[in-house]
Amino acid sequence: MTQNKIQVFINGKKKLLEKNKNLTEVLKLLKITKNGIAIEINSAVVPKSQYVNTFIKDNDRIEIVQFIGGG
Amino acid sequence: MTQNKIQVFINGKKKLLEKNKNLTEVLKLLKITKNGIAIEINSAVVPKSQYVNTFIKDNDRIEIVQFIGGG
Amino acid sequence: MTQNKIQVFINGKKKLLEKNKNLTEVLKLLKITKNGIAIEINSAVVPKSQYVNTFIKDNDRIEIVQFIGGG
Amino acid sequence: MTQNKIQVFINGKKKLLEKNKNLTEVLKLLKITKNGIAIEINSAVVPKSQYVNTFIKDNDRIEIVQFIGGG
Amino acid sequence: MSIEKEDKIIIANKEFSSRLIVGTGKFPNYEINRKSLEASEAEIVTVAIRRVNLTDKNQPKLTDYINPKKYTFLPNTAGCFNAVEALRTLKLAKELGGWNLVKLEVLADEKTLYPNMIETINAAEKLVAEGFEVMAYCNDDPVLCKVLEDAGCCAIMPLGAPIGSGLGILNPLNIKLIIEQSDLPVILDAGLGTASDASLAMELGCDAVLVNSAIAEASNPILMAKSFKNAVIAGRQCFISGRMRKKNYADASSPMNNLLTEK
Amino acid sequence: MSIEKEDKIIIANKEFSSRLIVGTGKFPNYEINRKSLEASEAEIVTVAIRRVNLTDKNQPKLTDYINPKKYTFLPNTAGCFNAVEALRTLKLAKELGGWNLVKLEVLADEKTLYPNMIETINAAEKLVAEGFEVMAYCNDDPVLCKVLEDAGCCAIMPLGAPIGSGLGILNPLNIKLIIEQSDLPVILDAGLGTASDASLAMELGCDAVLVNSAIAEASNPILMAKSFKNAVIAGRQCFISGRMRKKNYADASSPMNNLLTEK
Amino acid sequence: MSIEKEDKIIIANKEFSSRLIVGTGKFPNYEINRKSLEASEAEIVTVAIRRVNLTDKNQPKLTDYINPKKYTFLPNTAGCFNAVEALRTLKLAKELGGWNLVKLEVLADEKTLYPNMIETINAAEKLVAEGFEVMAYCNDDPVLCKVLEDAGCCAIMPLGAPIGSGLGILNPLNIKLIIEQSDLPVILDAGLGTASDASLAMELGCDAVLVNSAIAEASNPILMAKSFKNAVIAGRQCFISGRMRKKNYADASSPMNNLLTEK
Amino acid sequence: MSIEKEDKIIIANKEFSSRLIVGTGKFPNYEINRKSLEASEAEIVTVAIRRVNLTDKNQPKLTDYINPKKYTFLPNTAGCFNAVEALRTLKLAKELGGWNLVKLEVLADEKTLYPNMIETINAAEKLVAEGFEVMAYCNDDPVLCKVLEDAGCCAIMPLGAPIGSGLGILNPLNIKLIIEQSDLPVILDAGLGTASDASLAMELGCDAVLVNSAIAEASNPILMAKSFKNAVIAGRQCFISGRMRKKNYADASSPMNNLLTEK
Repeated sequence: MTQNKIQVFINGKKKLLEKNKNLTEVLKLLKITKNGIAIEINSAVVPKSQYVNTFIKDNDRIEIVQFIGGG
Repeated sequence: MTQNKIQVFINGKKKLLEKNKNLTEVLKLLKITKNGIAIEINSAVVPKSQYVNTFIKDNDRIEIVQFIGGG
Repeated sequence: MTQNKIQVFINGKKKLLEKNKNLTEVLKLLKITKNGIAIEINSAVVPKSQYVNTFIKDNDRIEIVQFIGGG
Repeated sequence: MTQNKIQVFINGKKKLLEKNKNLTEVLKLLKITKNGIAIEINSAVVPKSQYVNTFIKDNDRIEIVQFIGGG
Repeated sequence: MSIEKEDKIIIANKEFSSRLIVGTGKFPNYEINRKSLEASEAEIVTVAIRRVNLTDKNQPKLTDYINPKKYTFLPNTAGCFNAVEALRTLKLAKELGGWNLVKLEVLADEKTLYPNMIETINAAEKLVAEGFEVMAYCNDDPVLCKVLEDAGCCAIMPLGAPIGSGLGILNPLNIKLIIEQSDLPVILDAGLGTASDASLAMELGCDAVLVNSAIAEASNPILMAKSFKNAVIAGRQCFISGRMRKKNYADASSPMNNLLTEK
Repeated sequence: MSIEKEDKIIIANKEFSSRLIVGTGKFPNYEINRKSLEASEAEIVTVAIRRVNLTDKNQPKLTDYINPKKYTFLPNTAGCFNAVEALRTLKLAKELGGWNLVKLEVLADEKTLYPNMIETINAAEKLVAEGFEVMAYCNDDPVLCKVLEDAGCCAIMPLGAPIGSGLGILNPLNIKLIIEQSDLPVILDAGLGTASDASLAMELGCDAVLVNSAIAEASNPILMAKSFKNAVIAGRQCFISGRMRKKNYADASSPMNNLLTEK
Repeated sequence: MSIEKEDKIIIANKEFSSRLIVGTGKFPNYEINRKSLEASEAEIVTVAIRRVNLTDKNQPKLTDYINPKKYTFLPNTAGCFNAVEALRTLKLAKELGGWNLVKLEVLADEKTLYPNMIETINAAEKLVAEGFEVMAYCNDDPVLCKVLEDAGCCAIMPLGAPIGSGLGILNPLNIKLIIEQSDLPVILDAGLGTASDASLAMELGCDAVLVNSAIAEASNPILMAKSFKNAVIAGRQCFISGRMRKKNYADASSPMNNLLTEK
Repeated sequence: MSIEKEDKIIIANKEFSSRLIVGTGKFPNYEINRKSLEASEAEIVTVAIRRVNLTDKNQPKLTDYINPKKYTFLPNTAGCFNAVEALRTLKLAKELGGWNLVKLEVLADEKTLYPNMIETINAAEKLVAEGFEVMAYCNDDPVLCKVLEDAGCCAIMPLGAPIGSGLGILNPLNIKLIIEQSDLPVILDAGLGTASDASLAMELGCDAVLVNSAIAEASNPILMAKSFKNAVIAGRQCFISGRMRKKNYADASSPMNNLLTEK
């Protein structure tokens, strides 16, 4: 894989990202707005307040979730 | 039984009455008001309008009924 | 219909027979043995003993029945 | 308690015994035959073969059981 | 615009909003009867015809508590064991209030209080001929219910269980068969004990239910009357809504995909 | 002064007027879901947590139709098969809306969707330790329900029948035993198919019921939601009113004396 | 000395050891019918009367497989929809085998195959007058069953469920009421689907049961015939033995004292 | 060649002809117990372990009436409320008769006598590790029954209803699910009250049933034992024969063609 790229898993799918991106940037990239979602990296929840300070590392497993209908 | 009396059954009970009484008089005697009741003599209904013209005969079976609670 | 024939109904089906046939002859004609059957003509049972004396008339309704499986 | 006696519990009931008695002697004392029973001392089963070598100590909890009707 | 508004029941060409008919027997007193009736929001009440008490005329009168102008009185023939008695009783009822709409009830015995269907059919024919609108209490045999329908009754009232037993609907299949075949309102009469019994009756497709003992014998008759009111509405709505299909295995309410844990 | 006004249910120190909890799965669409929810007059709704769809972001969002400010969201752990998954899921739910009140649901297999009670108990302890208010979906074994109660759950949610089966309450005796022993709200979860099923649950003494498939899969979900609303009220009122005693023989609703025909 | 030895059933003054009556319809063929009948150890079989097939006389004959000398043939009137047809049919049956003992069955419609009770009563009276011993297929209304009894029938045969439905006994209470009131043998006819259905019928107090479809339509009719034989014996023995009282709570089978763990 | 001959049940590699296991509790006396056991033709009996009565040694002994050489004794742990007690009890049982085959029964409380499944699983693992062949009394939760199976038990014994209640099988669906998933013999334990209950259990597919109270508490225990023997055979045969399909409408047993009355 090229020098300046990292590989991560977002909602189970493999993705290549630039190095040194924080969560806020990743969301912008994915065109996903902050509200109505929650994020977990490597099974640990990341509070919204920390998105900007949370930098994605190689092989991070990112989960972005929301509420849907359920019984 | 004395000359001027007749024997009738009112609601199954034996009663002695003066001769030549009509239903209106009998009701007065029994202290029963016309409304909320119906009367049958010898299994035939007597309309309220006919009470005054209906004279009780010896051995008449008179039934005086009303509505009560029922399922 | 021809002079010397009569029309009858056997088990609901129209049939032409010679005149003056008795039940025994009719059974022989139909190749049906006496045992295990019962016969009714015009809704009246005919005892086996009477087959030979029972002559079929025009328009007779003959029913020949047996036992079959039933609940 | 007197010098040469020990206190034990047999089927939950307090009993005084001579010192240095083995299980076989205790059973004789209780007039209980070996067959159809099993014995536990302090929650450990004692095989029949070991009754004679098993000496009762002070405060031993002895359970003598049998089969009875049960669902 | 709610279904209740429109979903009327029509009996003998009269339209009613409530599908709960209430009996007036067995209540602790007429005052509780009155309050329970109000709570039930029923429009039709069954009543019995009995001899006036000649010795004590000050006994409370049903009609002092329940106004025949406000409620449709449905005179019954409870206590009659043949057609002649039923006919006599209902002629008196007609004289009493000019009612044509009656509940025919010809009983066979006091142990079961089951209808004598032969006498009931017999009486129904006579009553219809005399111009009565006959709602007939009957057993749950679809065949004989059809005979009553053909005799000109205006409503079929099969029993769910013995009168006053509170056992519910003993044979739902028969009730269903009666409903399927019938062009008349089918009103479940007798045996209902709880709200769920009433709801089930309506879910089977009954047009209405008649309840008496279950309300009158409750510890709190007034609240129980509300309960039955709501149960009948619930059951009716359930019937109209079309229930889900039963399944013998589970079927997830939450999607089983897009899980966190999927690869 | 009606009973409904006062008869609140308290879950985790929060007071609710409605005893009907509605699931949000399986509806034809969120619009019908929203309307059905309004019709049900429920105050609590269960919701699931799932991955955002990254490829199609224009899919409708639950929260655009059902307002978390207006309804108490009850995040569930449907789809979780062990304590770890359940814990992860509910921590995300907490982050999503700051909810502490959650529905724990640890499933054993997809065929029955029955709870894995050992993992459920295990997860309940962890969640309680983390400060969650845990409403636990469970089987109908009174013994294990008691263990969940002792583990600090705030509500016991025994199943009536497999999730989405619509078979009703398969073992009413167990439900009754759970209610008798429990100091917590007992909420019948899973299996209800009709209004009478919901009514029966309440008559047994359940404090509330949770319904999803029966409403979502009805031909008319909105009307069915009303039906369940009324059924739950009816059943609750029936329970409080104290039902009549069942009898094996008849008991006349109309007096059998003072008959015309008496001598 | 076993109960079976002595516990005979008497119908029309004839004594039978077996309380299982078997129908002969619907079997794959007469050979399987014969073997099933032997396996069932029944002594009475129902048979139908039908037109001889004039076009194909080589069709197998029932009587070639099932010997009227060995089994008591019970001719039925299945397919008759009124008294006249029933009477005609049974007169032919009498001519066929000299039987007086007959099963009266006057049907109302093909959908339910329920009896037309009015025609059945009517026919029963005529048949009794003609010297027949009438076993009457009837509905489960105790009142009309009593009428049949008074009409001089020799056995009452109420249905458990629609003929051939295999639904079991839909209304056990009615069957119980019929048994309680009846001086005649009560034989459950129609609807039984499994061994436990037959056993339950006998436990309710029925004197015998009639089974056809449940045996004939089983994957293995011969073994199913054995099953019903044993089920009827089991149910009869259970009824005579006097069942334990039901309890709503547990009652230990093993003593709860003299435990190891007691102090 | 009859099915009974071949259709053996295998438990812990031992073959048995009878599918009825009988408990020895609650009988009026050991003599009636012995006779009932003979009548039942059972091969396995459950027995309890209790303290010898030191004050009255002349009490009758179970083993004087029921011969351990003739019957397979199945020692139970009734009265044990945790794994430790159960283990102690069964080690004594082993010493008593050298038995490895045991019935594990860890109870939760005296009111329901329901199993404490967590302790039961716990105890099962310990007992299996100690070389016991464990038949486990359990609730009817398929999930936990599977855990017991995985723990190495040799038979699963789900309850039908509370011990000694005679209520029958409260949740047939769960029993069916347990049977479908299980590679072990499934033996219905507890709650059966009548022959038809036992027959139903076998029809569901149970490999055997355990009965105690229903026989011991019958007015005539010996005859009731025969009844259950026959019921179990009937139910087993019914299961193997493959029952007819249920239908919601009638299906004539006698052909509806070739009628007299046809044109």
